Amino acid sequence: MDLEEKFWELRERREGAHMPHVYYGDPNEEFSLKLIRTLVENGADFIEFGFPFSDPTADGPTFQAACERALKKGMTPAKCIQGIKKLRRSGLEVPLVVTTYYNIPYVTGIGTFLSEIKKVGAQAIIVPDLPVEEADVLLNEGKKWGVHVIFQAAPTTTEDRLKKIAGIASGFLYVIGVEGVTGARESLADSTLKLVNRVRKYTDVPVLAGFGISRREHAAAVVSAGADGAIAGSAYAEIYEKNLKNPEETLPEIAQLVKQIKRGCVEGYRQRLGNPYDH
Amino acid sequence: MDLEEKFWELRERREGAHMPHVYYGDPNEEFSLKLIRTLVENGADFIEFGFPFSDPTADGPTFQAACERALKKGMTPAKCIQGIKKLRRSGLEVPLVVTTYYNIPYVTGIGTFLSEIKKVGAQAIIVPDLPVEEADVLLNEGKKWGVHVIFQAAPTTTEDRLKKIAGIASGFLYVIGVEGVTGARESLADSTLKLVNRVRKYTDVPVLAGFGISRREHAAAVVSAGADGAIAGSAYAEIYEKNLKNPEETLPEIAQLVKQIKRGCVEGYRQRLGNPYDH
Amino acid sequence: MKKGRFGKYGGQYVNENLIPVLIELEEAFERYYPTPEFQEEFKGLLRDYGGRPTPLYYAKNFSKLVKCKVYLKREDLLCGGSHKLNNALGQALLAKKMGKSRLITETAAGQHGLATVMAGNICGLETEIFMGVKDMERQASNVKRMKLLGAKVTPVKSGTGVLKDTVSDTLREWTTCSRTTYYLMGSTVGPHPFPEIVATFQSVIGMEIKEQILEKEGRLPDAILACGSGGSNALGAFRSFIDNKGIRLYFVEGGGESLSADNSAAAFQLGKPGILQGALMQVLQDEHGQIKPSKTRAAGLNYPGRGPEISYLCEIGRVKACYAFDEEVFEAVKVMCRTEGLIPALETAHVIAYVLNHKEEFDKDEVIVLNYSGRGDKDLETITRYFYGS
Amino acid sequence: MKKGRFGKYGGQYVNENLIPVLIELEEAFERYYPTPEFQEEFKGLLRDYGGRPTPLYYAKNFSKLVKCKVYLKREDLLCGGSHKLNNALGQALLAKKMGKSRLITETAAGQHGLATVMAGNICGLETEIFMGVKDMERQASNVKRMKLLGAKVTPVKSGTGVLKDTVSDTLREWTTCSRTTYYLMGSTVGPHPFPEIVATFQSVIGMEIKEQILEKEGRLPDAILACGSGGSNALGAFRSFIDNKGIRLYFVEGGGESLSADNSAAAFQLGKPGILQGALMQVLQDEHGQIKPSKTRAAGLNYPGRGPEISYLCEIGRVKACYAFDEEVFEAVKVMCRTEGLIPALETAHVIAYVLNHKEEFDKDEVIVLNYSGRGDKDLETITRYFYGS
Ligand SMILES: Cc1ncc(COP(=O)(O)O)c(C=O)c1O
Ligand SMILES: Cc1ncc(COP(=O)(O)O)c(C=O)c1O
Repeated sequence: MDLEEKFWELRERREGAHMPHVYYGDPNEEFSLKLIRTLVENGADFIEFGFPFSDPTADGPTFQAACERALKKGMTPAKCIQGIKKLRRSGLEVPLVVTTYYNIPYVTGIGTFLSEIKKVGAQAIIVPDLPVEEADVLLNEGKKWGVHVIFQAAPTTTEDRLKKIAGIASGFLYVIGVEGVTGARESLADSTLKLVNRVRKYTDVPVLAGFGISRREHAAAVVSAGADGAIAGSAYAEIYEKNLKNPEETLPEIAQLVKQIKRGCVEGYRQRLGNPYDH
Repeated sequence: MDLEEKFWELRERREGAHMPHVYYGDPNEEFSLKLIRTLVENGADFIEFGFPFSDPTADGPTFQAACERALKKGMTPAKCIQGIKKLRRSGLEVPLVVTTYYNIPYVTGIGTFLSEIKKVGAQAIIVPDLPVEEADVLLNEGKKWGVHVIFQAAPTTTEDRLKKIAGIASGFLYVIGVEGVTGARESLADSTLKLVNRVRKYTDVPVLAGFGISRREHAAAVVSAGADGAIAGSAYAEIYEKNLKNPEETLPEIAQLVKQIKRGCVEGYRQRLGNPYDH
Repeated sequence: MKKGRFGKYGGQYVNENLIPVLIELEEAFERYYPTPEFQEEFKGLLRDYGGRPTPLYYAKNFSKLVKCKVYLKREDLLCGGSHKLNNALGQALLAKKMGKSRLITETAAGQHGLATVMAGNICGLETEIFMGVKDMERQASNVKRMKLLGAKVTPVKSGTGVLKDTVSDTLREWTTCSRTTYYLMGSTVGPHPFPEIVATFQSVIGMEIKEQILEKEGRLPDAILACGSGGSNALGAFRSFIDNKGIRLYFVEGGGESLSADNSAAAFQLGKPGILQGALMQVLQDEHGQIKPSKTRAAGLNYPGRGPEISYLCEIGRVKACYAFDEEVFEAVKVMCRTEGLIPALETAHVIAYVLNHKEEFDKDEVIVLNYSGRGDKDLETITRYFYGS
Repeated sequence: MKKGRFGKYGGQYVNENLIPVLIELEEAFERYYPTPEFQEEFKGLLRDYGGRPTPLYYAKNFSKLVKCKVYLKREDLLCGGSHKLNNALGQALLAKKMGKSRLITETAAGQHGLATVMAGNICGLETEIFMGVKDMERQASNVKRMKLLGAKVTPVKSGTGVLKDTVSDTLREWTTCSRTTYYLMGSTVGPHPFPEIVATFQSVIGMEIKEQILEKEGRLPDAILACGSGGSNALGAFRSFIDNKGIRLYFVEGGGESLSADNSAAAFQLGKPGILQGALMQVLQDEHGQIKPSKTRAAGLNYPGRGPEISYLCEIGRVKACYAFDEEVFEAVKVMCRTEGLIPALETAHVIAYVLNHKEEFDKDEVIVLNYSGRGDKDLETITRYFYGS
């Protein structure tokens, strides 16, 4: 299923989208596969499928540790691609968005990398260390291979650049809610809400808000403020990393959380429909 | 007894002179008094009576330690003067030559210091850190109070300076046998013998050779080479410092050594009389 | 060449949060740096606080060994003990002009951290230094210095606790506070405009070499050699001479124990182009694109990346990429001690080792300049332990 | 004034063995020092090896505290980290001209020992350094440096194992080998001609101050301050200004813990004229003329004597004799760290402490120069232990 289709379906159902972010292979492949299935079965509409990288500069301590564990266990980009293939073979239908740092596709060759992830069934790519200014090659290859290139907007992004980012956004736009890196946070920064509104002025492309979302109310707040959905990642990793020997035991708790956050996305969407700022 | 008289007497007896050097108060006053008496009873013709100083730069490790011990026990110049007084009262007759570093008479006042040591019965003074160039005050006061100022000549002393030193020598001239500081040595440096001969060219004042003399043969050698006697100091201290708890127990051994060295002085003198270089 | 690019190298590979501050930084640098006020203040501080010009010393005794005329550019005499202050002072002044109230940076050998807190104190800016836990142990005396000078020193435990991890953490920290805080990059690495800014501030080294060698020899040198990882002291020394093709330039990186797997920091020998911490550059990495940790006894060379400009200059052959092994480096320390009475930093000793072990590359009529990037006080423990075991 | 005398102070109070070599030394100094060859070689080394001229730095932040204009004469930037090299290079060159093959000296803080082995290596002379066992512990890092540079470091156990005992032992050693060996005296102490030679070699400091302050301020300073024990850095700074009576000169000695018995090194406060180690000078001593050990946390100020020239200048009132206590000194270290990013040597911190605690002596229109004699790397352990307990 492509991204547009999914967003269409969600609009029909009057629901905000929820995209959990997972680093594949942490602490091992089988768990990641189970985790993704659990997330999807309990409400995830998209999966942000992270290829672990040795130096994830946009990630906080939780995801740094996740990458480190996965790499220590021998995770490679090729195995990640195999992982996507397995998920698709086992019938997973939600759109898959690959996230990785730029060096990973760079050493493989951008075109080759995109063609490979496309072939196994990914729909889009997020490269957190690739701003629009450096993205020509990725954009061209993305068009060629039919992979959406997802850009991010941040609280520090100036109006000029926001316009530019909005202008080339395809699939959806990733709104970084905070000045900071990934990681679950107690309270949702005001800046997320403001930024969602700022972005809305420039584009109709769906907007997903991420960074710091770990609770139902967070999701509800960003969606009601105008986002089309919410992204959460470290919040899930924080659950299973407490029981790395038997991470499967934490899947019920994770299922609970994804249900909650998805519920927040739905509530936020319904609130928004009664909201004069909604368009 | 004055120095001239003593040397006259020794010449009459056809003996080289022996002057032991002692730091007074090491390890305590009573021992020093006994030590001096022992030395004199067993052959010493003069006593070099050292006033301990905190920084004896011309002394080797043995005498440094001696000064340190004496000062730690509370030795002072005043007590040293009292010591001389005691020796004279108890009937000691040999000439006493005070040795001390220049700061000791300097802080008392040179004149006062000389008058005091003269009064208690010392005949001469050696100040090892006072070369002729700095000695005007000491010389004047020495004349005034009737205290001989003993100068030293060293292997490094140039011909010019040797002449000058010989010219103002009074009492006797102290020949430093080695390029170095006080301390017993195994073999007697050739340089002692050479220097004794060099000095002889310029003066008839008696010459005592010191530094490094610790055996009968040393004494015999320097006296036969032309010196009028030999000085030994650290060699004695090395004996009693091995038994600082009961230094008195070492007095017999010290008595033996002083006898030996005195015997060397006598032998050397008799050899010299048959020596063509003797004048 | 595109702005921020040296050939294909360079760029701005950072998360969106940092792009605006990088743009602000580039504008500020272009606005303030050329002004007479900035130049006067910067040069005044380099002179009166830093001790510039540093001497160009004809090392007669050492030259006899090498059998050509060797000059040492004495950056060890710069205040703080290495070339790092040139850059730290320049950027601290810039931070002040930009209205920032706080400096953050990372450090490995501690030399850059030290230079940063010195510059920060001069400019009245707070300083926080991120340092890998392993480096904090190895360079304990520099940690003491930084703390004494009032810096907050924050240990970095992630990864293997060395420079690479520390740069990542400093970038993360900067993401949270870039409005008030200036990241004072320590070498010619990181996203544009850092490589350009750092090289510009360091280029005073080469300008002085040119003037001094002309005065002493009446001609330019035949070769200039520098050690490096990011490349700041090397580019500082080389920049004035790059267009003068007759002058050979040598860049000596940390060979570590051997060139076999994971025992080296020789990225030009063992790495390939890749993106790390904001820039495309020559990087030690595995076949999947995961960055490999580097290894060398010289903390300041222990970085898997080579800055964009030096990556480019080596790629096109303008600069010769060389290396020296740890063992050779310690021997070189001893040689410099004995011949010239100078204890070099382990980093600096790489260039000394290279010259000693490649005498045949230098003709007896030649005049060569070693950029003597720092003194060895910080490495004293390591060096004496190597030679005397304690 | 008689040659070798400053008023009544000075002279040559050494055993006869040493007099000839002192005469030889005086002649050699008078013969070689004024020649253009010597001057060129000496000045060339000071410039290219040592890093002269050292800067005169207007310490803006520190000045705000003192409330007058304070310049620092940056001898800490001289190669080796203190003013000691000025003298060591000069005398090593002289030793070479005299045909000696070996240098011996004593050291307390290790700074002079370090400078001596550096100069020795440059001149191709062997070096042996005598150092008190206590000082070897306190200044362990400098011991490592000296050994690494190839010096033989001989522990001195006599007395209390500090500087005074070490000077005595070096004099004794010299007595045994003065024909081949040069005693490279470390300060303006000892028998003539050492005080004159050392002051002459150090006077480059004041000559530079004069030129630099005229360039910066268009006028001479109102006051110059220096720390000291023997007095070499102070005389080096003062000599160019002594005839200029309008310029106040301050000499700050080690106050130690307090001025009460045996807790201080303040010889001008507690001592009197006396003869120690070759010269008549101001000395800490008891009423019997026994020299007292001095006490201060600054190893380089821990000497009971004040050199003949500084003794004289203080006696006639041309120089004001001052002191600072250990506690004030550590606080001064911190102030200099925070205001100017510089860690001073504990010795140097005495002059900083004096200024901080006597602000009222300096008018707000005044320009004063502190001779910043050395950097604090050697004292890092002591300082951090003082502030952080470990
Ligand atoms: C003395 C010294 N030299 C060289 C370097 C390497 O840095 P760069 O490559 O930026 O010159 C360092 C880094 O800490 C250093 O301390
Ligand atoms: C940094 C520093 N300053 C001052 C001194 C004191 O010596 P002087 O009185 O000869 O200047 C020393 C001696 O070691 C020193 O190391």
